[in-house]
Amino acid sequence: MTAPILEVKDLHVRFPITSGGLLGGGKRYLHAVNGLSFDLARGECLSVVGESGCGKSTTALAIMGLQEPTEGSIRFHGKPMTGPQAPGRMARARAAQMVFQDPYASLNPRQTVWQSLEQPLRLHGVKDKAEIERRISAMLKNVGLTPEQGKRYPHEFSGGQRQRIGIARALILEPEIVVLDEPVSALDVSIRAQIINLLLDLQEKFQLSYVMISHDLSVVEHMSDRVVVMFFGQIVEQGPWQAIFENPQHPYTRRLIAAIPDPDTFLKEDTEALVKVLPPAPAGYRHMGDGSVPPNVFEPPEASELIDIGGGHLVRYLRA
Amino acid sequence: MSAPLIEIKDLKVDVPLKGGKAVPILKGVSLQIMPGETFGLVGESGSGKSVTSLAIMGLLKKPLKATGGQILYRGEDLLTASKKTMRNLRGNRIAMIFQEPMTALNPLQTVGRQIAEMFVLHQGKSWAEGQKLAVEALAAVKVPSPERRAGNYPHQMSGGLRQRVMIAMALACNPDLLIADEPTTALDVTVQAEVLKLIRELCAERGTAVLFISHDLGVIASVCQRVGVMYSGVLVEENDTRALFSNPQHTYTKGLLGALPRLGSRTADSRNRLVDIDSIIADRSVLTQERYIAPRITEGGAAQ
Amino acid sequence: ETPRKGGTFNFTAPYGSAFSTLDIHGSPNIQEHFVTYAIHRSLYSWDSNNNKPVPELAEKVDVSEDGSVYTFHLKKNAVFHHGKPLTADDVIFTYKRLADAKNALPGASYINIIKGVAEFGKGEATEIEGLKKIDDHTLEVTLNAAGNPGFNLMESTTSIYPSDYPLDQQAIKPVGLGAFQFKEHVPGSQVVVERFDKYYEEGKPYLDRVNIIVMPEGSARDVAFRNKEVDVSVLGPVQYQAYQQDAALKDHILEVAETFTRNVGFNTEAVPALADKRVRQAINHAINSDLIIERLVKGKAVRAVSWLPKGSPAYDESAQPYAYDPEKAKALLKEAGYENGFEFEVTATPNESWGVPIIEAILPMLKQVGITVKPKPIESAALGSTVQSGDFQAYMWSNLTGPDPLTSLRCFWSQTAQAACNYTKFSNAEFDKLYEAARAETDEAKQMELLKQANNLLQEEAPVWFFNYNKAVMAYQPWVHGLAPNATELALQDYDSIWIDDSAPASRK
Amino acid sequence: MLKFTLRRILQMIPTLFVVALLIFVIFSVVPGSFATALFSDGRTNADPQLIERLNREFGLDRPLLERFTTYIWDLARFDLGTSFRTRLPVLDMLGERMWPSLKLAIAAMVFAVVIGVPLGFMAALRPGSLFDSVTMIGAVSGLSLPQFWLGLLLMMLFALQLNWLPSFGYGDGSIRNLILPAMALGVTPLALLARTTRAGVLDVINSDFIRTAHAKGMSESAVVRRHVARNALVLIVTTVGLQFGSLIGQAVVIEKLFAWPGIGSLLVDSVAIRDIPVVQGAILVIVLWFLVINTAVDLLYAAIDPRIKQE
Amino acid sequence: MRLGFNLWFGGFLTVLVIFAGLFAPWLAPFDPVLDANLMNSELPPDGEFWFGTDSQGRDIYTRILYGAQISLTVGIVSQIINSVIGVTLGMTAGYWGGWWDDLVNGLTNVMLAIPSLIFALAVMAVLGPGLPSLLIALGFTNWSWTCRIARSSTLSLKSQGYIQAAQTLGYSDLRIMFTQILPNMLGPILVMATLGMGGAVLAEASLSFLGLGIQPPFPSWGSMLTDAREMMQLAPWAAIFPGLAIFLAVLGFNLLGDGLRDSLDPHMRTRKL
Ligand SMILES: Nc1ncnc2c1ncn2[C@@H]1O[C@H](COP(=O)(O)OP(=O)(O)OP(=O)(O)O)[C@@H](O)[C@H]1O
Ligand SMILES: Nc1ncnc2c1ncn2[C@@H]1O[C@H](COP(=O)(O)OP(=O)(O)OP(=O)(O)O)[C@@H](O)[C@H]1O
Ligand SMILES: [Mg+2]
Ligand SMILES: [Mg+2]
Repeated sequence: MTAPILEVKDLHVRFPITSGGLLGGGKRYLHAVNGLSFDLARGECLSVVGESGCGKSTTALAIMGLQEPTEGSIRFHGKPMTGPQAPGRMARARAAQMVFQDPYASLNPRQTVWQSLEQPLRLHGVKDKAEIERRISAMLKNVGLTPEQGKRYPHEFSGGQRQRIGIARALILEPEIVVLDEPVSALDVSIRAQIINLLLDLQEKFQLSYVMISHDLSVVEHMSDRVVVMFFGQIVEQGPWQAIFENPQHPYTRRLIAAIPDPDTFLKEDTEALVKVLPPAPAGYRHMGDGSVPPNVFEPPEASELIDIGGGHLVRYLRA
Repeated sequence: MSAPLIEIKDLKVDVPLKGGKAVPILKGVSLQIMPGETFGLVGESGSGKSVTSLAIMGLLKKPLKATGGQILYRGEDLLTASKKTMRNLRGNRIAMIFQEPMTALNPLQTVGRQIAEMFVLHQGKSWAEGQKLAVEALAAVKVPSPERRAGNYPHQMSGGLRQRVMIAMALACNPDLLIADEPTTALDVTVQAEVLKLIRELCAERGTAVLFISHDLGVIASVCQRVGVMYSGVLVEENDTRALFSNPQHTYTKGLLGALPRLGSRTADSRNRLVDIDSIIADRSVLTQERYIAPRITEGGAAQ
Repeated sequence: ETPRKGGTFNFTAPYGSAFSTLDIHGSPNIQEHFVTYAIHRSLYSWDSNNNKPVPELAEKVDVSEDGSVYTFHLKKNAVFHHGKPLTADDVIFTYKRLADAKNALPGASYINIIKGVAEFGKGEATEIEGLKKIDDHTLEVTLNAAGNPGFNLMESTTSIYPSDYPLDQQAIKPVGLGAFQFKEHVPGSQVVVERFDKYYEEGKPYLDRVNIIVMPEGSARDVAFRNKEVDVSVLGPVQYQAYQQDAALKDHILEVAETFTRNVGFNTEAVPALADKRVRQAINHAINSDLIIERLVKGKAVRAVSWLPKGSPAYDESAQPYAYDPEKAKALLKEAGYENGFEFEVTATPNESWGVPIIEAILPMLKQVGITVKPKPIESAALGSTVQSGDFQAYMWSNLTGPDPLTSLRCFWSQTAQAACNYTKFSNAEFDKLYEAARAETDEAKQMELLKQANNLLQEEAPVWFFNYNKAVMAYQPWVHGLAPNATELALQDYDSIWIDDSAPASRK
Repeated sequence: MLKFTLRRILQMIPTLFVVALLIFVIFSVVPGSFATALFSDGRTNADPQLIERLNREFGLDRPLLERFTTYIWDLARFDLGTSFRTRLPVLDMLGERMWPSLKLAIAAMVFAVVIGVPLGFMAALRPGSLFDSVTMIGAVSGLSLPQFWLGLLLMMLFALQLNWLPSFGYGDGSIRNLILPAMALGVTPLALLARTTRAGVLDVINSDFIRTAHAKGMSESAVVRRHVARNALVLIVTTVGLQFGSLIGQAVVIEKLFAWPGIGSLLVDSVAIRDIPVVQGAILVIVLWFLVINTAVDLLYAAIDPRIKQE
Repeated sequence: MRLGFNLWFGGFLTVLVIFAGLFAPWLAPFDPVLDANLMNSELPPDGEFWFGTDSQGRDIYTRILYGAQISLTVGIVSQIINSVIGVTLGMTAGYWGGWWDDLVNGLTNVMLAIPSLIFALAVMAVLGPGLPSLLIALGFTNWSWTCRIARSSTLSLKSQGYIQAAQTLGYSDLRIMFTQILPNMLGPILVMATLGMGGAVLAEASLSFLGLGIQPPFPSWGSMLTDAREMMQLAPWAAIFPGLAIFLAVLGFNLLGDGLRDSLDPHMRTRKL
């Protein structure tokens, strides 16, 4: 196996919350991400799933350098991306780019599509007019837009088209990693399919590595090579997609999968069968809760271990 | 053979413009909901699902105007009914829950009081009695420690709990019809599953018919007996849920189903490409011409 | 006609929106002195009819040969409102309070003509050397130099306080020797005083009660006066004009030329052109002062001739003001080499009678002879310090020029500092000679003659543009009698001489 | 709640401190001093010795830092110093002026609330109607009126022409004297209230929970009574509070015009004669008033809106 | 419908004021300063003096036309200063957060606590009357609302995808602020500035009234009104016309501001004015 291009090690993010106390004294910390570790290989799509508020976006922002981690390291090709040796924004920009959830908020309403693509190129030293022209046209074609449409402003596009523009912008600097934060959850079902297809096509075409954040397990199953299930800032289960979907071990993962309103599941009428039989925990360990009780986010989580149950399939257990 | 609870006949809703012209929003929608039946309405954003539901409630706001057709509730046309009649129906016989449980509740009143209001309004109960009944209603939607929760303000509750409060409120007077407009879109998947289950069970228990609106086919499949697909103000296909999912007729429905990544459909080495409607049909405008309304199969087996 | 006894007199206090204090030693403002005149008495008082200070609290005053020692035989029947009779101790007590530098009271500058005040003030002496109590009713006052102390010791800020009454109470419930005793103070509204039965002047006062009502806004006074709610009203220019045209009002107007000279002083150093006497004369000729007085000041002023005002003992009745003569002005400018004009700024406050509006009016007039004037507005509070520091090209001000002509003309003596009152840094050998001679002269008539010459010389030299002397105007209701034309400040009236007749409204009788 | 209150009160201290510092700095560089201002009316001839003495007496000759520390130290003990002019404690002088100021502010606010809120409410219930348009044009006109011009016009009409009301002054403190200045001062908050009330009510009317209320089958009037009014109150209370808090400061011009013996006219008069302790005291009182009212509004807000109490 | 009215009527009034100010030398029958003839003082309106004359015998109509220049200068310049200060502080505070944000917030709170008229009064007392002082006094004391709006706009824009995208694309903070954030909050800032212009014109009048206005003899509406106060009864026209001019100009700015707000962002709340 080749060396991973992105390594996240023991990532912690805590947000100071000011409340209580006279003069707003007493500070509490919200533990958003607690000791996250994973890596990403070239050309791979790694999905991070989990419920709202479990720290998915925070992780994404940390990878993008938009959120300084409280602890831990993020390495790109073995070089640190965080801490004192972190590269500047410019260098980071060529390593990783991001596609955002809300296609309406992710484009500057006062810039034409062309401008949004041209500015980063110029910023990164592409000065030649013809070259800029060529690269933008090619990129627009790649995402299924015409170069003529580039002269328009974002409000003249539909949600799906905007998401395409967002993708074009993410790819214009030819990054190796693209972080997708819920790239399709704001889109209509029919348009969702187009974007998913497009993302898969582009991944193949440019050998991109994706970190995809989503709470929609059916999309995750469709797109990812490996899946990370997060609960309350922690990875509770991680593994190749088949392992996760066909052989979920953690009660929370099972709960998530059972909750997917998949037409087929309901039409087959064997709902919730999955949840019932839980394979026993390894000796000396016990299962964690299934996530139906919300944890206290102001305390660090209970000590637990991530155990490899074979084939890169990791599951978190509490010590018995 | 029972009569439909609600029968919408050729409903037209427009936004009138200056100079006599109008933008059509609903272009002649017809559908029927039987007593106790759960009817799903799917369709992309802006297709007119919410407008249809608001028309039933008589809550169409300013620019929107019902310009044709009928909405018959037990034979009475709601479009021409008096304000008083509508007030007595609303909440009492036809109740509604909305998409955003965060904003659909009055932030300044306890949820108990907001539920109690239903009993005060429609059953002539006093506020004190109403409060008691509200606690019961909360218990009915499986809110833990309902007495305490009744005294909570909406902001003190999670999204799922709030949506339960909405359901408790809607079902307070045992309505004949519950209109649920995307009741779970704002919720997490696991919470969504619980709320859907609740709606399903409570309505089955009480024999309440449901008009369930969603753009999520999975959700529709999990609660509805019959599904209507809307596209651009037109009901383009209607069928029993099973039939619709297994054998879609309309191009748009086909596209919709094909676009959905289905759990378990991916095999170890390949994934089937999702269907892109635009690749099936070049000119979307013809979609509104096509219509497939399957006949209802009643218990007797006879087509209606 | 014999004065009628009794009644209430509604007086208006026009110079502020409140009485800032009732401890009269603390305030140099006229506004508070309206209260003083009812409640307090100083050693001297101003005789409005004869334009001179006269002893008030003394039956008799003996003056030493050299004119520097005054012996006051205090009135034996003068009694403070709280019952204590006046003694020499009260005068000493009062003056010591004023003299104490720590108190920094404005009255201090008036009593420092008394020997030893400076030393006492600095704390170098425990007593004021020049004050000697002979007995309870006899006080010997030694001055630093010969001269009439009346001008100084008549000031309200030197009112005599009782020595046995707590000073902090004077601001709340003042006690004095006046004809009226304090009744109540409604802050921002009015002070009420009532007849004091043990007042030392036989038969006075006539009135039972005086309400001194705060009314700073001219229009407010106007309304109240026309509604017969108040008995007197100090008139501004606009009202003066209106009242003169009103048949019902025009017969009850009291006017007097006050001892203020409005002028524009020139800085001969900052603007070279102004150093030339001919230019300054040209300015005086180029401005149609009479027109401005008529139109802007609505006739409520008397055309100024020179520095000393009408009513000053040294005023020259025969002198004529500068004639309005633009041609002559042009000729003078040409002679001085400024036919192409020049430019200067006039620092002025917003005051309607001696501020920016006047400068705006002279602006087109001077433009006609080629001089460009620019008004430079300044807040009233900053005018004094600006002028004293010489930081101006020209300034407009209204200066007190009476009642003592010697004091007034001192302001043009070259030895007087700019910060004191020689604002234009006037220096003229001839003037100095006249002034010094006058100062040394003990014969009053001769002294006045010298001062007259000096004043005429000033007119010729024109260190300022002589604009006007303020004309104070007070309207009074027909039933009011006993008002006097006080040239130091018309609105300061001896309430004890005022009486009202039967035609007064019922509420007032 | 108590803790919340206490915290809000403590939070005012730094603001007050900075305000105190700011006005101290501003008025230590202002040209002219009380002593020189005394002689500016030309009625008294300037006496450099007296000026010096006065300055020494007032401590104006001491170093700035020393003056500031004494000033702050005195402030901390609620001692605002002594007026240069009257030699009375500033606190007493302000105390005297407080009631007229409050009276004027209250009257103006009552005028504004009694007329502005119903107008705004009715306009919001009929958006786009003639009534709405007229009210809103009236409101924007009210905001565009120079207050003292309005005061002048009111004076001309009601005092000079019709002779119904006294044109100036505090009089004996009767309502008659209060009416005109209160109207002139109240017009701005009135217009503002009409606008914010309308906006607030419209906001509430268009919110989801009102749709819920309609879906419950409530009558229009019941919806307005039970749901719209209380929720709109939050915004109205805020606006009323903010306006009331700043009204004393805004009243300066009206107080001067109507010769009203309030804090504002005291402030302007004191600035004019450089009676700095009074100026500082008056500004601090005005600021304190603003802060206290704002805090009170926040507390009230918390009482009305359960969402606030939490934090 | 009303939206349109606000915009066009406000625009019309504003253009009228601008027109009057720009073309005063051609429109005015007299010189505003030098054509003063005391013989003509306080004449009522007639064919020669349309709005009558003031106490100095100057044509009020002429002076109102020229006064528009002052009002416009005061309105525009003071609002430019306010906007620059407010936007700079608010945008940087919102963007960087941290201690800088706390500092700016504290400062804003202080500025809000001191009524701006009183603050301006104090500044004018220090600087002395005159146009430059007035511009400073009004320009440096009214930025707090702009600052708050800039800050809250920045905060909400900051979480927008395109700002984050710009960061990930390597834009520097300043570049983001100036090319991404600033253009997108110009709308509300412009609205604030337009409404602020009206406020500045009113404040100028108030300060004139308190004796701290514009440098005479050049006319400002506020000082004309103040001068006229003394002759209310004899020459009411001298008070009515300048007051009307102020009213209409401020109304113009306010309507324009409202109209802009309605058309730029129908949801922007009624804030200060
Ligand atoms: N800037 C911040 N300051 C304080 N708390 C924050 C901040 N950003 C995120 N959080 C908190 O951190 C936790 C994780 O947030 P995050 O946005 O990463 O969740 P998420 O998994 O992306 O959720 P969603 O699916 O709703 O987007 C949440 O509880 C959130 O409230
Ligand atoms: N108040 C309104 N004024 C004008 N047009 C409206 C209004 N409300 C809805 N519409 C239009 O009516 C159409 C149908 O809207 P509707 O809300 O019913 O869609 P929907 O199917 O519920 O969509 P979504 O899934 O986004 O809720 C849309 O095109 C919408 O733009
Ligand atoms: Mg997220
Ligand atoms: Mg909808």
